[in-house]
Amino acid sequence: MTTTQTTADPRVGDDPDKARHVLATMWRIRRFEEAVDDLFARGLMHGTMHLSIGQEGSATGSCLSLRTDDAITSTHRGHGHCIAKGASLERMMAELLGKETGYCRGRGGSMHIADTATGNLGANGIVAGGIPIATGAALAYKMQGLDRVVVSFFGDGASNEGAFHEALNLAAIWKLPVVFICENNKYGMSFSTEFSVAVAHIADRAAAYGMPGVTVDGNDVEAVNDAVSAAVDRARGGGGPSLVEAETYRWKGHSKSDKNLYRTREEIAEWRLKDPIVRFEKLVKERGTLSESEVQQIRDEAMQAIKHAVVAANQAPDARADDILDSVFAATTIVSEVTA
Amino acid sequence: MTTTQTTADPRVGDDPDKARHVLATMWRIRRFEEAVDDLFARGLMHGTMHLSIGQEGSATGSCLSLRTDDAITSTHRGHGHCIAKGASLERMMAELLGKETGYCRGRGGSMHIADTATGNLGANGIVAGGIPIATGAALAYKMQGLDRVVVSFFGDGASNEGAFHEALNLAAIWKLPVVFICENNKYGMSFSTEFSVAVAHIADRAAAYGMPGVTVDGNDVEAVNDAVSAAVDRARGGGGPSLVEAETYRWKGHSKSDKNLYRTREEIAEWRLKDPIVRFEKLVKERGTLSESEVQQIRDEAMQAIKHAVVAANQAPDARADDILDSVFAATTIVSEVTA
Amino acid sequence: MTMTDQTLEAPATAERTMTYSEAVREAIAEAMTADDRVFMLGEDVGVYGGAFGVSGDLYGRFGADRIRDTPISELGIVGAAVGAAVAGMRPIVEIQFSDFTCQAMDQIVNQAAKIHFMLGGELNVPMVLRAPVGSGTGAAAQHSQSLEAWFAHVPGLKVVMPSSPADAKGLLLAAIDDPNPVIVLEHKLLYRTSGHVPEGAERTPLGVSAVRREGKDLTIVATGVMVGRAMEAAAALSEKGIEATVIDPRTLTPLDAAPILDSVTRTGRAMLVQEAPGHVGYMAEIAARICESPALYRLLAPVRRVCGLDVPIPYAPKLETAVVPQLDGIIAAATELMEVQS
Amino acid sequence: MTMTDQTLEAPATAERTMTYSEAVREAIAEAMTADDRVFMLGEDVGVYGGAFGVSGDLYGRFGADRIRDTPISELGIVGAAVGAAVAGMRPIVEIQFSDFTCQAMDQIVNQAAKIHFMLGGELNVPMVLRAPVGSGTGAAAQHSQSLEAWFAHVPGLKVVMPSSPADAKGLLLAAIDDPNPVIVLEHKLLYRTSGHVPEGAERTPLGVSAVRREGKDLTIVATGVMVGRAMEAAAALSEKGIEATVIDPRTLTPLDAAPILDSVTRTGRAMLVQEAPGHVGYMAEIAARICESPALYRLLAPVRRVCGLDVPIPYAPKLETAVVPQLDGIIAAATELMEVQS
Ligand SMILES: Cc1ncc(C[n+]2csc(CCOP(=O)(O)OP(=O)(O)O)c2C)c(N)n1
Ligand SMILES: Cc1ncc(C[n+]2csc(CCOP(=O)(O)OP(=O)(O)O)c2C)c(N)n1
Ligand SMILES: [Mg+2]
Ligand SMILES: [Mg+2]
Repeated sequence: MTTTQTTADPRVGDDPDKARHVLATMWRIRRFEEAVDDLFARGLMHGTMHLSIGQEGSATGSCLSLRTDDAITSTHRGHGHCIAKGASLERMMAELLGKETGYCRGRGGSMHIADTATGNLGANGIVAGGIPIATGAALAYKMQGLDRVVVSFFGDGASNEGAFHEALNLAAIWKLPVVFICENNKYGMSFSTEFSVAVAHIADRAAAYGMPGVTVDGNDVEAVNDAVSAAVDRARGGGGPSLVEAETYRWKGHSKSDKNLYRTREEIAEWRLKDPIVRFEKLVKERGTLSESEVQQIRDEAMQAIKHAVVAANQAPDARADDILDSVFAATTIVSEVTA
Repeated sequence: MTTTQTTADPRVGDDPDKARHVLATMWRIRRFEEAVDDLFARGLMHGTMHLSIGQEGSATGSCLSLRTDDAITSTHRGHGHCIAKGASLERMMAELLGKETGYCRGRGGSMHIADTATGNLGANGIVAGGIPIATGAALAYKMQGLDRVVVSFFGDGASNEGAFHEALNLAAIWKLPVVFICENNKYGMSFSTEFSVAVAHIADRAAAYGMPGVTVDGNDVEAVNDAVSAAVDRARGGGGPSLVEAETYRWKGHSKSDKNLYRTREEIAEWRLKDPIVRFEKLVKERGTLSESEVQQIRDEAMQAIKHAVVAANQAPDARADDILDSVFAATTIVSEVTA
Repeated sequence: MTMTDQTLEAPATAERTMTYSEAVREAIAEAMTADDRVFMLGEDVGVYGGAFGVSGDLYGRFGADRIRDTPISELGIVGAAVGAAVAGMRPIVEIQFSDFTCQAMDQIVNQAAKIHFMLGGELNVPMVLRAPVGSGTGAAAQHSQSLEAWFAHVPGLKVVMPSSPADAKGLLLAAIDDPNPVIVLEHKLLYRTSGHVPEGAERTPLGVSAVRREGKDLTIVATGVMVGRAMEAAAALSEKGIEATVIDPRTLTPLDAAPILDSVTRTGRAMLVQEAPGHVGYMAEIAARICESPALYRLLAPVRRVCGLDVPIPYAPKLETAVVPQLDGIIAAATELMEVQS
Repeated sequence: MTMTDQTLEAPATAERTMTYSEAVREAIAEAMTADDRVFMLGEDVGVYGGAFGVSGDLYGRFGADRIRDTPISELGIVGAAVGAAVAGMRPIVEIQFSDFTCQAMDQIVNQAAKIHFMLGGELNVPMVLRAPVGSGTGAAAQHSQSLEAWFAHVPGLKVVMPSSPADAKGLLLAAIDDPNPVIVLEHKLLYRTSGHVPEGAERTPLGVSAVRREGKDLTIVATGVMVGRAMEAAAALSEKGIEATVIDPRTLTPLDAAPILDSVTRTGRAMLVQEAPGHVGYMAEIAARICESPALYRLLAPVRRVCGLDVPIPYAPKLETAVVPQLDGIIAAATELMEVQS
């Protein structure tokens, strides 16, 4: 389930239910990725993975602004978006372990999880690949007369792809109900935004499409939620697309092969102090929205949920190879009619 | 030859030599394209063609800011750029007539004329295709320590291609000596800029790359030349790229198949009154820079030059088919060594 | 599927004839009338009526919402179609020239083709991408390519090349019905050709080759615009006493190879005709299927490919026709092939 | 060209060995040292050392100007390389995964490949595009493709697939020398393999196939990572008394087919091995060349293709290995092929 937060409601840090949901979500993301990191380190998981540890605030704050029937497109760094939109930890873990019970039946892995039930149209292994797709989904909802909104997550590096440019322009001229959320974690792999763009903020690029662009502290869940809720309300109301930039930071390397040669230990340490989870816990406790024991319980539950997911996923059957040739195409009625 | 105009010099309308050159260039473009239009109408030329009649001001004013060893990349609507940069009318006409003496030996036609001698790196049949190429040429000149500048011409429609976005960003972060000139003639084929973009000016898009963006009256040769000269000086001086938008209008249909269903007769008539040639003639005569008889002589010479080009091109031999298989690859020393 | 459908061979005398582009338009109109989810998007498909006039009056009939003009953004357009398809629509994208699919390859190949499989069946991408292919219009190298071999090689894409008005309509209707991404490659030179098109929503099933003509001496396999040239060649050969079978695969992926292999087994001679450059082209696959099968043992002569030269398409008319198979060349090659004694 | 170069078969005992990626790096370093016009650009090729560590320490040795990090803009990067090449430089572009050439197809196919011909020889495009291909790393469908057939089909592109460290260096040096655009497809699983690499700037000429092994019973043609598997299979087959010739075309375009046809003429049996999906893949061209030639008459069995399945590459390890040819499958197919009695 996702609890939806609109601009009308009190801020999430003041509402116990919302605060509980937000904190639980961030802890589930954090613990899920720590578990994944550990499984990789121990050689129990293969392939590659991209962790969003340190960025939980933007995924959580953004998805809180959405209804379950609103959609998202995600990225190679998509575990957080997926969990925040309400996916099952067990099916996610099963996918990463190449199990038949995984979201993609073990065929996609970390970079391709989709979950129509919770409105996740899919992570994407292609940088910026999901941006035009989100735009098209928004077009579909608009043509279908539905009041659904689509959020497209992508990184700072993705904003240098042609797909970003073409999609934002289409969304703008067609006034589509889509919100483009750039999670600016300062690097596209090793390339710093200091060198990869010549603007102060990725949000400045909204000017090229005549849409609002706003930059927020991505590690401040409330700030993210406020900005995204405003953009979502605007989109749902027919006001068209917006670009929201959430400034955050990736604690871990880009992927397994990363030696962190392009940044300093100091920089990483500095950002670790800006942990969105610690910050939100402090906030809700100071405001008296949640007590330390409630917070501790949320932490424990998240840990338990992940442990359970790993155990259950490990017990699941491996991905089936027998029907692989029959899985390339969706079954087509028309052809079977003919062969009949 | 191209006479170069820098920001230091008096404005072109005040300098008799420059004025003569500018007027002669615009008339050569106009007459060349009228001749092409006529040859097509009479079935003496095949394929397709895109005429820039009405847009002579921006090609002429822009190229006047360049040295012969500066380079340009052009478009499907490139006759004007090609002539303004100094190409031979006869070789151009020969190319359009599929002759061996044409710039591309009859293999490229109207959309692919290049002339290294005058710094034309090529027209392009792909919308926005030349923009990254211009950027790369500018990178080459910078790495070679040369003070050459590259101008990339393209249309309003091209600014919606991913290639535009990626190339402008590269030029910006590398501070390359390139000037991006968007000839905004209000339409990409049939699609009006009213609908194709959500910004007031294509130049507004410069903001996404942290480069200067300026919009000028593309039918005012002096205004175009002033803006482009400033951008070229900046680029040559190491100041990096700029985006210059020249607002103009295409009198003729997009190509042969155009029925002009997307615009009104009135709109076309209105713009015909803004003829950049008539306007410049009026200006130089009012300022006393050129007399009516001098102007008339320039017109006559242009007409003669085109007539001569058509006659000479028609007499030239047809494109050779015999060496076509040997023309795909440039001869490679390394391989011949081996086969020897 | 290995069945062959010959019922689609309409008598030349049939009552209802229309042009290839009219047939495409009729298919789109019927599909849009029957199903609200179907819509069309592309550059200048609206009031302009399409670069080749295919959408024509559809804009007037269905409006700007469902006949949707787009900016010049092929990657964005195809991506939007992919997104609309996964969200429940049935988009038909028109790319003005198939050469410009180069701009959109990521969305076609990395997204549309793979989503269903890669996501474990969680999503379908029921979209159609139409694009004109081929040379013959003097548009030169960037506007004249035949890239069918690329798409046919991509698992997850279905690829069709209609060679007649009837198939232009029938294959397009089947493509729109299909829950998978289908690439429909229409040849520019065919748009103005006309022929019989059956009334109503008759589909040409995907994955069924058409035997256009039966003959005992020689099997000619041809695609797209070359089907007509192969038929003309066969008629001329017939006057010389050479009877050729002409097979039009129609769907390049999935390929219905059985009729081809059966025919080659009977004739012992195979000639494969395409406009695209021969090297690593689609006809290489047909040649491979033949020499992988028992038909190999029946070959009385080496397989003969008649393809475009391995060069970009030149501009000058004489050069342009010189680099792709023309009627005389096809007849000459067939005659040579008949003279080979094994 | 029809000569075959066997001198590249280095003794395993040779003094100087290095990994495939070290060999690529050495070629780049030597070319950059010898020629100021040569430079490298790509995503994370700088301080990161490249996604697969190929550029490694080149950034430290040649600096940020000539080992140029780029934003994530494949179309722009390749276009910039095309522009730099026509303006007198010799760029080497690295695309992180060959799958992302989809983003750059316009600049590769419509620009780089055609400029020399289309402009009547007015300009050359001396650029090299390097990209890792293939599966085996658990990166799934968008990071594991083998798209060599596409590039090989485009007139104006030369395409090479080095299968050994020696060729990784030699072919790359030849590609850098070449005044035309050359696509160099390196297999990820080969980067860590090592072998002998001759001292100095020895080129592996483009357009020359290598006969890796001679045997009288069977001709195996393999590309890229499959060359090693074919050699292993040949060794195993030899123990069963089956002697196979193994041929590595190395350059897919222009293809040096003569050694393949000569060998098949002698052995009468041809097995074609590639990782890419079989349908309309590169090996279809090899099959076509065989059945178009007199070698056809010497075939004792149908040609056998051993290729990847026509599916996107799946993630789960067992599935990933199941969809591309592995050693056992190659041996089994060869054994079957030997049992066929014509
Ligand atoms: C089209 C494309 N180019 C390159 C890559 C390789 N790659 C994967 S993630 C990545 C960095 C993306 O940076 P950003 O968009 O900022 O997202 P982040 O990884 O920082 O979350 C790169 C270069 C890719 N997957 N797709
Ligand atoms: C990539 C690509 N898409 C589409 C086309 C077809 N086409 C040729 S010119 C043109 C319009 C270009 O508009 P604009 O950039 O404004 O230039 P203009 O024709 O107005 O000078 C189109 C759509 C093309 N040649 N290349
Ligand atoms: Mg980033
Ligand atoms: Mg325009």
